[in-house]
Amino acid sequence: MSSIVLVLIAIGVLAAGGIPACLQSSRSSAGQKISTALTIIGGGTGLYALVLSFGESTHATISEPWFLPFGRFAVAIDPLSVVFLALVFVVPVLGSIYGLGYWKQAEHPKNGQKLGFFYGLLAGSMGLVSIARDGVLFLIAWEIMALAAFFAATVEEENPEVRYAGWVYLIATHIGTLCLFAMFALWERGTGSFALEAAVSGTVPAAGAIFVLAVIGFGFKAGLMPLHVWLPGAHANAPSHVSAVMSGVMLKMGIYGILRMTSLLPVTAPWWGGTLLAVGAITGLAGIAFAIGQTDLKRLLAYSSIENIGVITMGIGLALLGRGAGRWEWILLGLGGALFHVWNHGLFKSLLFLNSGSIIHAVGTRNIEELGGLSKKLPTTAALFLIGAVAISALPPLNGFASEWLLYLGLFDTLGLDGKTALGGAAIAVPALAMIGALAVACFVKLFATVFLGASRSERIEHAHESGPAMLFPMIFLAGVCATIGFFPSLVLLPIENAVRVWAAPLSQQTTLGSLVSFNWVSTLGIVLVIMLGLIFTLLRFLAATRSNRAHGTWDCGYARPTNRMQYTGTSFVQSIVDLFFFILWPKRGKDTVRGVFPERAEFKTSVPDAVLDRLALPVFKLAERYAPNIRFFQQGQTHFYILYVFIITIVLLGIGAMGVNP
Amino acid sequence: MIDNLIHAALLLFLPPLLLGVINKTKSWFGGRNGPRALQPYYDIAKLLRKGFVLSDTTTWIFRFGPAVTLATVILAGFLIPFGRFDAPVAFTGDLILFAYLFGLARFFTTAAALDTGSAFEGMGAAREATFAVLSEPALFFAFLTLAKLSGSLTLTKMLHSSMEAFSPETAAPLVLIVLGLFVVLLAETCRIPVDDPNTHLELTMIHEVMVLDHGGPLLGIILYASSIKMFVLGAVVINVISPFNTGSTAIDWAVFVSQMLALAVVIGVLESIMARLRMRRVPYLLVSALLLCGSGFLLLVR
Amino acid sequence: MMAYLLILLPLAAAALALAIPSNRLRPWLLPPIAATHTVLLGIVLARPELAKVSEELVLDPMGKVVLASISVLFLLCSFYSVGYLKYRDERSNRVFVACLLAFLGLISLVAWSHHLGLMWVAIEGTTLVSAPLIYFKHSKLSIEATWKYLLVGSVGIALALLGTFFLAYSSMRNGMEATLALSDLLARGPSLSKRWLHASFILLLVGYGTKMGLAPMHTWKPDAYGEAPGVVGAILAGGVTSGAFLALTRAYQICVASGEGAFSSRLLMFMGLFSIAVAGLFMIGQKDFKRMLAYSSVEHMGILALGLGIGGPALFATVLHVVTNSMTKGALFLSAGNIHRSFASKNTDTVSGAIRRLPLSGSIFLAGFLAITGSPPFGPFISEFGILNGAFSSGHFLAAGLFLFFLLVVFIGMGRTVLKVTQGEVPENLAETSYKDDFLMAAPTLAFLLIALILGLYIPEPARQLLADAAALLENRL
Amino acid sequence: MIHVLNALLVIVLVMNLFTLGTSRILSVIRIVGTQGAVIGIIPLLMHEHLTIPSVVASAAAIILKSIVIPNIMVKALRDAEIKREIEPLIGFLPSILLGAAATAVSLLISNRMAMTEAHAATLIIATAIATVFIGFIILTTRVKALSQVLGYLMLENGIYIFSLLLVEAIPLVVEMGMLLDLFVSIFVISIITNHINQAFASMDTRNLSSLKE
Repeated sequence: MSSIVLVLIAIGVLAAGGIPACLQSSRSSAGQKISTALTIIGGGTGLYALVLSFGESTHATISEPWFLPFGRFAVAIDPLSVVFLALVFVVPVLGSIYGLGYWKQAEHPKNGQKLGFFYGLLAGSMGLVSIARDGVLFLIAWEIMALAAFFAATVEEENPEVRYAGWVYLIATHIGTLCLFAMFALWERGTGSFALEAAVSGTVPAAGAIFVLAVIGFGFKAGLMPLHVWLPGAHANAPSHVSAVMSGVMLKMGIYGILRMTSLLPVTAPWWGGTLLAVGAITGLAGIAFAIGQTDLKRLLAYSSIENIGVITMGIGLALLGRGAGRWEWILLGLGGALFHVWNHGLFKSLLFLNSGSIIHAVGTRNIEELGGLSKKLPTTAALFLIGAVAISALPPLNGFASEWLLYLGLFDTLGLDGKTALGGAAIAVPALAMIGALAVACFVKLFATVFLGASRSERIEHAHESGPAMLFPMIFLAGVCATIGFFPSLVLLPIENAVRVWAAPLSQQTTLGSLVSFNWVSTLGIVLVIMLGLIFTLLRFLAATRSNRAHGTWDCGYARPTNRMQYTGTSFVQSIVDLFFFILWPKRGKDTVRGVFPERAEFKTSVPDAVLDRLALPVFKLAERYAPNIRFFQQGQTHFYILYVFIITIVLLGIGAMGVNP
Repeated sequence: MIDNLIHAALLLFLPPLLLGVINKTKSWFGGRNGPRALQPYYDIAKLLRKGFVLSDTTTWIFRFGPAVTLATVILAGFLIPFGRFDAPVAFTGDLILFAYLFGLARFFTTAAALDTGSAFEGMGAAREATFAVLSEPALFFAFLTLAKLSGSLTLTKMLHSSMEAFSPETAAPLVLIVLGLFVVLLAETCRIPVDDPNTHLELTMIHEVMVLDHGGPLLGIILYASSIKMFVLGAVVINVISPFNTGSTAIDWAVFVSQMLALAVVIGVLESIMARLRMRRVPYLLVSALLLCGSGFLLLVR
Repeated sequence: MMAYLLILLPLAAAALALAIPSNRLRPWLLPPIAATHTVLLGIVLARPELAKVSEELVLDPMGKVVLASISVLFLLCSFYSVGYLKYRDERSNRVFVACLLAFLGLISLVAWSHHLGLMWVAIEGTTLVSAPLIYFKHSKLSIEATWKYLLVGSVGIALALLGTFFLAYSSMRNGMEATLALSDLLARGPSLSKRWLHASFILLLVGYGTKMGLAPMHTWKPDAYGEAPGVVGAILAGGVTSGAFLALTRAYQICVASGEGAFSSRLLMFMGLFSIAVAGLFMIGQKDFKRMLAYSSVEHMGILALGLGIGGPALFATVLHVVTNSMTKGALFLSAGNIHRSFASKNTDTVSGAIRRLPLSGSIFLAGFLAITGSPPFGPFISEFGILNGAFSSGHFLAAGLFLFFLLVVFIGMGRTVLKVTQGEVPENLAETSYKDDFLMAAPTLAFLLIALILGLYIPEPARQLLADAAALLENRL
Repeated sequence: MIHVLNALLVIVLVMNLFTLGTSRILSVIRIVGTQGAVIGIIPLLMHEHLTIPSVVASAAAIILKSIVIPNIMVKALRDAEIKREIEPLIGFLPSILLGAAATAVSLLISNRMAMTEAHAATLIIATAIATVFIGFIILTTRVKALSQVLGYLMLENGIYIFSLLLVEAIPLVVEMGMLLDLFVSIFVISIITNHINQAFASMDTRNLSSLKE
């Protein structure tokens, strides 16, 4: 059986995954188990099919006329799809397993089945998106994905906050979809069909417009600034394994869309790449800056997703520049880095979201300022979270570093080293990336330390408990993969490189990623680092064993009665950084009301709302809502006026008509 | 091979001496006799002989921090060429690894500091994290400039060829990034005017306040690690400006060591004649370092 | 023969309904008649030779499409009405049933007639028989709604009559007799007097536009749809409007035939975009979800007009939109009716959590919203996207852009209301009502949604052929 | 012949203005009825050789418009126990002027639009358009339900006048259908007005404005 058929089967199984649970009683956990089993089967089949597709010389394709007036049923797997399908077949499966412990059907009789159904639909539709080769089919799959995500994320719609988040998401995704309508319409106009195949004639009319519409339309889903407005709320309010899938995979569908369209559009104007590079850098910086300001565990993670999308977009921008300038290295390093980061982010961000699920499950709040010292209660979760945090901060020796490293090399290469043509401006992205890196470190130190380290800031964590195996296994798995890829990046280079070659088909050259970057050194040094750590730790252990040791309270610098509440909070930890970036963040600050020698009880509030949503979009909507109803005056209930309208419009139309005719 | 061994030996054993030299210089400036130059070695040895005193708030992260710091700085040390001699480990893109190793160290030192749950250590960690946000880009601007000059992406080549590529039009960029790098060095190693290593309870400290709760062997490791860090970053600065290449191995090593000591003296002098900046001002200093490196780069590629 | 059956059978049944004494049995007259009508129509569709009785009575592809969708709509609504009338047993449904049946007969006549005068008579007839339907509740408000419906509707339709006469007059060139037979008019196309043709097209646009509910002649619509029972709303929004649109297409055909396509396109696109815009603005912050549906109907009439105006590549989708719209509207109005009954209110201040109280109707209402706003995989997506695509491929970029923007406004305005109705908890202080989703009222609603869904995934070849013929017919390429 | 025709049409025009001028609804009913009768006679004058259908058609029109409908209206008027249109939205004199202006405009238009000399000579097009205009004026300025119905009737009259130009185009069936529609609509409307009168205890349609945004 050819890989494409298998993939279709796998997608079908994933999509139908939730149905068995719906047929069971609303409290039976059996249905949920069956659904998970189905999901596992689907994922397994899919992965097997992907492996199969490597063997196939030509890209497996199905293209049949179907029962709709437009388009065809055209699907195909090429290496580019494979990269994204891999995520689709892994993350949702793990999430579903996680759900067994996190969202027990028995505990959620009201919405468990609904969640299961739309979760499966979401997974399946994402699979279809990444193999669709026809505009109409793509749109259908795309919108099913968007709506399934909406319903899966708003299962707890009895909560107004969730409803609001869902509403914002719905508007955002709809704007995106409308842009895609326009884009595919233009594409059809330019190429004469909806088929997503490279334009036969060398040029596509209005390619620029198509590109812009694609960036906006897909950007809404991917979460490019300032189109990210829906992202934090939706991710924060969705069940955590849904957040994991949305952030880990669904955002990447936006990236996929941009890549697919750019690969199809023949000639790329030089400004395309520049735009994406700039947008990516801005998205990355702003995203991580906003993340630092958050106190809501999942909102923070959501913003950091925006940052990573920014990094990925920078890679795409570099690759486009490479296509413009005909520089294979830039394409290879830029897009290679981007795709590699797509995978890595999919892995460690899912890990972190699942992790946050365990935390919420244990303490029942998303507000990190109420937490602290959790690692004593949840040691395993803490260790896994640490791995995720180090990985997402792009620190060696984990996978985040490997992908950003490629991107760095590509950007450095735009300097025009050893005599090749240079592209000075692009290199400015390097320090930007460095700053993103430093901010990420600060951000995740804040998160990790505030949640897991120090002493508890509220009694919430008294009854906190470690998660069960169903929830731990997926996290351990993800952490393991992160580490493996981090230490041995060369393992995964091949599929990525194939994808790059497909994307930039005409420019593809012999040079391979392996020849451009020496990942062996990274592996070696990573191992050396671990060994050194081992040595130092054994040394410490030896010292500890041979000395007389004492335990003691944290030194209070002589202050008599320190309390846990006196710890440095996450907010105060990042206050100086937030002040540094006030021009992007516009933080809300209350006045500090400490007055006089013996001050009264004083309080001070500060928070970082979303600049675009809360300070730009919302006011605009408010205005529209206030002034749009004024038009209602015309529907004032007097029949006389209604008849007058009929009369007037007749006259007006006669006028318009007369304009056309020449007597 | 032999050079690599010397490299390792210097990396592992020389750094504390720099601290000693700095202190010696400062006390000499202060008209005091001061501790002997080898004092830091004794301090570290003494600390390693003590027992552990651990806060019961802390977890394994608290002990992990110093270990990671030490491991990373040593690893970083092997990526940097000393004098005209190539680094033991050199490969395309090692500069990024070099920078990110320090990032890794920062991650765990700050985490360890926050692990104590003490407000003071929190402050220190916060400042460390904040200043890095400015010093990292500065460092990368410098790297960009050097890469452009040398046309290579390995630290060894980049740092060596800076002088070979010296010419009237590269002079200005070089001067700018050297200044920038020097500020970064001071900030990263917590010297005046950014930080004052002598005091421990001043709430305006960065590094020293982060390690407030580390004692005994852990403190020893931290002391050792930070001296190595200074040595490594110092080596970077020295390499950028050092034109010497006599050809004879022995002389060149001697030259390198003397240059490092000279750098220590310079730092000592600076610390004696300058006052520490107000904490609010430090960002300005770092921003200016960023601008120095940035403009250096722009001058070059314009 | 078939023609007369399709037209007269329902009319006869209407007379019978007036005769039947029992208020409880009478509604059961509806389903069999409707079913027969559908079956007969099926036969006509299957056997083309039946589709032409005389020059005046022809069921051309366009008529087939419209009548087919109306027949299905009516069939499902007839089941629903049985349930509804059982629920509202206290009122006499004599007139109601009779008018429903009469409506079916008259609308069939509209579809068949190729004589513009005859067609006008039939359409005016549908106006008159639907008035009592709106008036069914006999409340003060329903009186007011009916009055506005009648007055505005009659004035509009009168203008349509004037337009029809103008058309006839325009054909009185070089000694030829005036005519209103469609075939003659099409044949004489080029020789028609431009001036009178323009005037008549405008009057027809305004007149039949009033029946369709194009802004600004839509003013009766929210009142009528708001006060009428949900099933009547479905029939008006899905049936009457389609009939009026059919009439408009005749005028369009004639314009095209006389080489004045550009003229009619300009006006149609203007009216279409204007209607979509007005509908969108009125939907923002609309608290009454039945009035909101009325505005949605205005919007979709606008879309039809726009599609017709764009012409060429958009025509197929426009014809398809007639069908998809009426099916989706059926689902929306019927589910809205159920929610209205169950909450005894149609105001979002008091209605929320419909999905919790009426799982089926609530979900259908939500899904119907997604469908009508053009989300795949529902039918309206295909048609709306097709129209948009046509706008782009025929180079009407400005129109396309505005269309997209207004669609967004509509989505936001409508979504706010629909989500308020469907999501959330049911207010505690809300009185329990006797209504629960029962088979007769829930099943047809679901059926509508399923049809809308199927149309988005699978359009069988004969249907596609029929639509294509209709599209070709509109440009007289058949 | 044509002079008689024009004379009749002039009478129609005068009647239009008169309806605008009077406030007594009863007299308006009468005028509109008479107008219907006059218009009904015209086809008999226009055609030298009378065909059965045309005779039947005009007979039906005359009966309906000058007898049946006026009676329905008068009955409704009695039930409503109102005599006058008290405060129209636009005063009587202004509306007369408006009507006159409308008539003038329609005369101008018709001369430009007429297609054959014969038609240009007659006042048919002018009268038709003018009557339609004035129907609109009444519909939009009078507040009593009944007055609005009368406005609608005048509208119909105007259209009917225009149809005199193209008898051939309209088969008897259609003509009858149109008259039937007219009858039914007036019938239904009068029922509604009756209900309005009962429900609101007045014919003032300004009370019917509770349905609005």
